[in-house]
Amino acid sequence: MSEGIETQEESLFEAPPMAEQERMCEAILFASAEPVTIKEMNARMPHGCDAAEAMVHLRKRYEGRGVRVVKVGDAWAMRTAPDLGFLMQKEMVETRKLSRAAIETLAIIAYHQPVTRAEIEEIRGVSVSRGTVDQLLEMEWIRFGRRRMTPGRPVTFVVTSEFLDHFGLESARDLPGLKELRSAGLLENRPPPGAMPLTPSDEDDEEAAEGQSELFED
Amino acid sequence: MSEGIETQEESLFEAPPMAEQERMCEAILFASAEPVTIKEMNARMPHGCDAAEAMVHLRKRYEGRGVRVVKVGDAWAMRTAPDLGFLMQKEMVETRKLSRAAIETLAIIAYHQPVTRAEIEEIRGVSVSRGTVDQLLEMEWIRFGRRRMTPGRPVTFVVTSEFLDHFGLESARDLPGLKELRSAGLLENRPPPGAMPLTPSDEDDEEAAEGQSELFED
Amino acid sequence: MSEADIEETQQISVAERLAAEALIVDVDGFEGPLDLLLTLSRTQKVDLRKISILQLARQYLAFVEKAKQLRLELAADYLVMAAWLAFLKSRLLLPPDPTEEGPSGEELAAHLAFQLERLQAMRDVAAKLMARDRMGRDFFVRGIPEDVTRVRKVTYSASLLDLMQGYARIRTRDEFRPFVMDRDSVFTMEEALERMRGMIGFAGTWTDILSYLPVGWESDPKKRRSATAATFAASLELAKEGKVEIRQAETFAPIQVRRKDEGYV
Repeated sequence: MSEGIETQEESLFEAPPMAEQERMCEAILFASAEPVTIKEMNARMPHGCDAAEAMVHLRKRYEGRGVRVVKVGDAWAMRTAPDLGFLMQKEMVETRKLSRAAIETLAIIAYHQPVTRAEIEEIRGVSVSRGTVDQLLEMEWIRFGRRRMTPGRPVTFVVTSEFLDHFGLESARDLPGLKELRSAGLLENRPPPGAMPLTPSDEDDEEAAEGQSELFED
Repeated sequence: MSEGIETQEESLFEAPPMAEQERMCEAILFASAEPVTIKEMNARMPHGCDAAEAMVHLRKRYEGRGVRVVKVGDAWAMRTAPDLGFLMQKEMVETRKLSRAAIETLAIIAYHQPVTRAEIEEIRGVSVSRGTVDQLLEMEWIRFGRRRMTPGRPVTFVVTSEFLDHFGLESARDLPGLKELRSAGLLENRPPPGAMPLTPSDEDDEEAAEGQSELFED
Repeated sequence: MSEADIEETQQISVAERLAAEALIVDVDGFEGPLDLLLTLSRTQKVDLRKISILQLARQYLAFVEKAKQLRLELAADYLVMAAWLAFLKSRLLLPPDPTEEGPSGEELAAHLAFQLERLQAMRDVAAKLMARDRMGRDFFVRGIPEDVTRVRKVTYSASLLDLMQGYARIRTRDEFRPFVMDRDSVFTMEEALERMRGMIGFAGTWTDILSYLPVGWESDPKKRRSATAATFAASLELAKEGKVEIRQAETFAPIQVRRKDEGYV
């Protein structure tokens, strides 16, 4: 029944012309500091509009301009062209200096996601301090992913769309050097043969215990 | 690096092409938190640039777009086109549960209609706030019925056809009686054992019981 | 020390020794044994895939040995790694023992090489990532984000079930009404106490408490029971307060009260 009404509405009110829809997307993206999804745009635009198509036109229009239309995950945003950064000294924000541990941890999460704490530790060869993970979580560059369906059900970490936005990435697939790492087999999870000193077995046990107590609570 | 800037200042190099200057103005205006004067733009742009001329081009470029270049005092800013202001509204439809007082009042009206406010209060045992009745009137679930031909000629309330529509009822008579409510498990709240049984004489002073006596047959 | 080790030590050039000493001084700067191994591996100046793990193990052990000479406290995991590398070294040097279980020396060495290569790769991409154009440094967001007015439209909803439950709630409340109605035939202790306080001053002699029952409560058994209980409880309360004396000749005999005079003990 509701479908019938919708069809009626579509035929009664024609969607605005594409040029007009493009203007609308432009205004919405321009006004928002946060990336906006196609779904949100469609919800705000008049009935029958196709924000996805309008965005194709808009993106083309802004090619080579001082402001660019960029894709961030499944959302869109307007950002100044990176080659003009030198003009923006006034707007520059001093980003908190990340420690070497935090930078490495971030990179490992980005390239290996979803990844458990134990896996990060195996790759770095040292235990990951709570503060490092907390800092990245606080910056909203990483978040918790799904629990790994292995004994102990450890939590995993993944990068966020804020991370993509900050580093100007359309998706995690566009991470620099990702393909090369993959073809070199460096993103595989190779179990160490026998007892290696750098396997965080203690951590594993701890996590397993945590996970189990959770299971019992259920 | 500082040498490079000095050389530029000495204008040994030509100013960037006008198209490039336009891009710069565009990026500056976009990223600035406040309107920017021509003087400020010139100060930020490479030596030899003419922000005033670049702004003429930029303004023309944005004519008719979803974003406009506007003059604010003696400074410039970018704003969304005024005709698209409606897109800057995000409608959030929030569905809330009707309050307990409103549901009870509505139920009494439905079961006892036409009913006066005094009668509703007597049945609920508490006074009925004006807001509750107004809310139900506004939702068009109740309306005024005929005045009661008793001293003071109080107004009565009845339920509307919108009410019946919403609850999928053909008439108020279709509302289930107490017996059905009980068999449906909706009257689980039995008086605690040991409570004195209701004697007919005790109920005499309860006016409202009369009209609904058929609901009490067990 | 074996002959091979001595030979090895002698082979280390002056520059390498200086570098190794710098490493020791800076031992706190390392992020664990793997990080140290990676740094040591740079002295081999080869592709990490072609690295000599045997040589690396010797370098590491030499490093730990030197740290001991300098009486530097090494964290436990550095020592665990040293012990493991010594074991690995012996496995790599000795011909494989067919009775030995577990992975071969080559397998262990290959995995360590993989770990080093992977850590190096992660460091490289981390550097690439941080060198990217970054928001707030190279590109910028809209300086004046426009306020999106959130128009809140509230719709209220209720289901038939809500309605019926609401009604049931009210009707159920009615069924509790006996509690209130019932007070007609209940004489409370407070009422009895008030009544007796007013009358006890005149009770100079022993009087049956039943004579204190209020008018109209003597005939109806339900009312009489309630009034009797309340009056008895009130008498006990007055006795406790020292206002009256109370007595009963024998079980089920009438209970009598008498005013207690001030100063009379």
